[in-house]
Amino acid sequence: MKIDMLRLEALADMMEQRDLVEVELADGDSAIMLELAPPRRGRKKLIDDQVEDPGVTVTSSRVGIFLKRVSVGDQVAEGGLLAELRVMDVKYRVTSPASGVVEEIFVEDGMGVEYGQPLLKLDPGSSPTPRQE
Amino acid sequence: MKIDMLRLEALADMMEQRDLVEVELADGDSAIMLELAPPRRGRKKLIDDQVEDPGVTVTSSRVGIFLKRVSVGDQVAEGGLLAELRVMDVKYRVTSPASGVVEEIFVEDGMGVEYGQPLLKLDPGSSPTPRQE
Amino acid sequence: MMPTFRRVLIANRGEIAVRIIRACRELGIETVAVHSDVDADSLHVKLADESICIGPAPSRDSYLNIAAILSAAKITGADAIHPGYGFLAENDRFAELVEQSGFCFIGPSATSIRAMGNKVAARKRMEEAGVPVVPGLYLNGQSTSSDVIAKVKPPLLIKAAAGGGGRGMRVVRAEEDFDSSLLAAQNEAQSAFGSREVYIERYLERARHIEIQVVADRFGKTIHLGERDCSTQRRHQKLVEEAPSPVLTPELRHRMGEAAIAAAAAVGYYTVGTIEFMLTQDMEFYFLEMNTRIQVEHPVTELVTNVDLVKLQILLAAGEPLAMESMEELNGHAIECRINSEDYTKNFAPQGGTVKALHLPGGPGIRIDTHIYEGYRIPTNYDSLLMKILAKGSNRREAIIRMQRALGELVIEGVPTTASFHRKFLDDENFINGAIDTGYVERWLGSTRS
Amino acid sequence: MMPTFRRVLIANRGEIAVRIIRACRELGIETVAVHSDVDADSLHVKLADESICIGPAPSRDSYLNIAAILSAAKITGADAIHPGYGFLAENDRFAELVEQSGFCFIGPSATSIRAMGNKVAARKRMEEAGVPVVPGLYLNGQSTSSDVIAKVKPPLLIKAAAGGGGRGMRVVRAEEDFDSSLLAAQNEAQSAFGSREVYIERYLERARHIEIQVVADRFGKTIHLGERDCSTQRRHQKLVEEAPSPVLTPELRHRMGEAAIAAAAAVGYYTVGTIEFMLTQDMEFYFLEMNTRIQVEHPVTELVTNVDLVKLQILLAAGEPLAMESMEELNGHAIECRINSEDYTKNFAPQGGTVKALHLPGGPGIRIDTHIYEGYRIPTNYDSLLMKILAKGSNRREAIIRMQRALGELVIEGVPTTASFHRKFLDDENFINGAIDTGYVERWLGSTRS
Repeated sequence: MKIDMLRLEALADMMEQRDLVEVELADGDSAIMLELAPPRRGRKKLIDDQVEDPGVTVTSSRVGIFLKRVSVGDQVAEGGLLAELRVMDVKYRVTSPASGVVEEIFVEDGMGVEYGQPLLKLDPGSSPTPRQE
Repeated sequence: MKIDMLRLEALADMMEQRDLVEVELADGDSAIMLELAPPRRGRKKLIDDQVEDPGVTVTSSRVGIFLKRVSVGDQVAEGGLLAELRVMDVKYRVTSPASGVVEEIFVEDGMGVEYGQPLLKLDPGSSPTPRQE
Repeated sequence: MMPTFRRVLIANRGEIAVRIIRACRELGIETVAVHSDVDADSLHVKLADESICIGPAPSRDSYLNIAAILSAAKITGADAIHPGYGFLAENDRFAELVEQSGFCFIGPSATSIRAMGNKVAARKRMEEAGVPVVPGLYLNGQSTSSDVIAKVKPPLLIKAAAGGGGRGMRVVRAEEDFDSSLLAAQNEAQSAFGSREVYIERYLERARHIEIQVVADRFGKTIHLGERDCSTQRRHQKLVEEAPSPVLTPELRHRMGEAAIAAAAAVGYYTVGTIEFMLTQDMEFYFLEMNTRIQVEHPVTELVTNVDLVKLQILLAAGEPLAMESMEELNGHAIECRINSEDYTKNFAPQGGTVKALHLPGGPGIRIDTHIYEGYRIPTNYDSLLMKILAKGSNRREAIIRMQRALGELVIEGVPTTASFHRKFLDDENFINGAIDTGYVERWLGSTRS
Repeated sequence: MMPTFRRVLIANRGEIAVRIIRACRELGIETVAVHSDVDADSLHVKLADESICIGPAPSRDSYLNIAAILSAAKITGADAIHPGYGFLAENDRFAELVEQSGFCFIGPSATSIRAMGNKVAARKRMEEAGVPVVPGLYLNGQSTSSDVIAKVKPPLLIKAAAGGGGRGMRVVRAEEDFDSSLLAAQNEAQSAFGSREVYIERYLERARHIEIQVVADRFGKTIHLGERDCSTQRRHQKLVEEAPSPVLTPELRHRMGEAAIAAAAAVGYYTVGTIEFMLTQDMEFYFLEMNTRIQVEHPVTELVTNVDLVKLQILLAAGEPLAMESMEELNGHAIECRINSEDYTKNFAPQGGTVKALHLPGGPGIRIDTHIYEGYRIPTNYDSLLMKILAKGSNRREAIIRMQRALGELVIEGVPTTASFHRKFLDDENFINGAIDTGYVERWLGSTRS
């Protein structure tokens, strides 16, 4: 077996930069596995990992029944009605924190939601897309 | 498989430098796996600390009363009497595993010792020094 | 056993939520845990069949949030709500809303809670029912000593009727001091609260706190399960509870038990509850108040009666008739220590922290009720109770020694606890001799400090 | 309490060593733990006041090493030695040497151990004392059926007198099969052991294992503390024990208790011991053997009698007179599950491993006796018992349900345990109905496998 130390060194460098703890490469009959010692794991600067999610997730501020008032693709204005939450006999409005387009709705209409549960996601920058339903 | 010791050495060096605990390489029918022993992991520059202790420590193979039969500085031959262990009414001989000089006695004469307890230390190479008592 | 509830929502947290889950599980009832967002990793959440987050950390937004709790019960399909102790357990409005929303409230009726919640009205009700209350009377601004001394003998206590916090309060030990003390108290009451009205009651010196466990069904049958002695307390916070009391005779137990039954029956009480009494040194007892819920120290009674009070509470709430009689012979002796995350050397100040290491005592006679585990982060928003250790022995001496042994085995690292207090206090000669009263811990702390 | 011993050496390991340390601590007695080198991190070593390593891992070099144990006792200044169970607990020579070396042996006299250790002699002794033994007789090579059938009625068992392991063994269910079976057994015995001698005894079909706890002082007073039913066993290894037995009447308990007292008294027994009986389906009981030591399942009796058997054993060994009477009314119901590091799906093969995660059940009615902790490495040199979980309820039904609840809470990660067996077996209808015998677990395993 030919050990290419330079390539192994490069691999180890990359592991450290990318914060990888284990690398396995297989190429036909060849295979390489490198594992980093536990104390070294996860001690890097994690800045690059924190990819900004441009979407705005609206979570529930109450325990209640989710009543959907928009659909995916709808354009909503800041302060516009997104949904209602029925808590016992009282309905509370869920309004939009920003203007944008409804990207995803996580909860089915009429289902119960807990405090802090993600309800839907808005794309604040995007322009309206055709309705998908 | 041809074992290239030089390359293995280089690999082991790299593992230590890079703090890798496991490396596996496979190439066709050949495969190499190197795993660093757990005590070595994450303990990088401890090499200098591991001063070789040339002394021979004699431990107790019984639970009993330690009866000293040599003193620090005494020259003993291999198989010579170092101490006796009194277990209830029976005395057992503790003999020297090597010839050398008694460097240190850890237990006071007449004290109880447990199984595995270090009793005394021999310097196998050294020549006798004047008695210290 | 008949089917009771299908699914119970537990409107509480901590060890009592775990206790209720255990009871439900043994009854074959599903459980729903509610929790605030900081309690997401709490043991009651892990043990329950379902869990639901009802709000942020502050109690008023979560565990005291009635709308959120009722809504959670509706969403999760619960048919009954157990309030535990503290939080909403003695809130009559909550009990009422629970029932109005179509759930069963696992506790007494809202009416019973209300009747016992108003302390002045409760006192009147108890007097009418023949339950001894501390002798006393209200005085208006014109009253003088002659009419008082006849009714309330010294030592007596003069309290501002409108007041609190010790303002306008005087202890009178000798008859001849009454007039001057009354005048001083009235003047102080006037300046502090704008009213000369004072209330006079007998001052109970070095009294014990003795409470009687009562159990009742919805059909008018009420029994008692003996007493718990909770005289080891500091500023009304109980630290050690035991049963039986070291000072009660069988005859006194019977009389106090009968009084407790009368007190509960007077307000149409059902499920489980506790009548708290003060017991004076000359063995007279007086109604203090009723706790219309399960109590922290209920396991003490469980150990000496072999009755599971929480299961019984659930079954009685569901309408089962009570099939047992009062128990006046208690089996052995049980002691409970409340292990709080408090530093007793710093005035019992509550402490937060993470449980870094935990070793629980075990073996003969030891029961542990806790919601903590290794790695548990103790939120600072709530009650500081971490664990209840109980020791049962064939007699009081064995129970105390066993508790000391268990406290010696206990390891909780990462946060100071009252176990340090208990280890010392249980060695105190007066505690061991049972010669204490509700003020004893304060005096003991003062003497050990100096 | 009078002073007993100053310092006790515990010649054992595991949960029973921890149990004995707890008893000593409650009696104010110092403890010395002995351990093999692989047990240096064991809990009994951590809990004891002093510890001493007595040898390498193999039992014969450490826990069975009499010289090392006596020497350890001498060095550490112990005045008594507790043998626990297993290892040297029923070794009469050890008991003798302990006493000859000037220590007190916490157990019966060497003579009592010896008398009960020889099973044939013990059988004779019991017959003389009027204790029922399984009807049977020895036959020499010439015997025939006529003299046998009169004394032992079928079903009967023919066993090679010199034998074991099932060789030369025949079950005879009908009288007419006796002659042919006898001949076959004698021939088989001849070829296997070189002797035609066989032993005939009544074959006890579907019998239960019922044992009586006896307690005696050094002054001739012997009492009993009721029974334990240990019918849930596999190849003579008990898996579940309970008290009271689901099948004993008060009258039968009394008769078995009296027989057990007679058996213990016949060998001049003192401290605590157990008389094991087989109980047939027609409620006849027969002496099986005596265990002259504390038993694994002793906590079952502790829970229903409120007596600490280990403390009592120590006090009786120290010469205290017995101050209690027999108990034939047991309080509630208790069940024990033995949690072993065994894979029950692989014929209960013992497994080593490290305890990676541990969560102990708790709350009402639960007692835990264990020596394991998170991070504990289980040595494979010894018994596989990791933990005893006990559940007490007001009745058998509650105790079983409570045990199921506790098994549901138990988490032991890193090693398979018999908890998987218990979770299933406690759901079995026949177990729940108490309709089992000592062969039931094997049949159940066979039926669940297929």
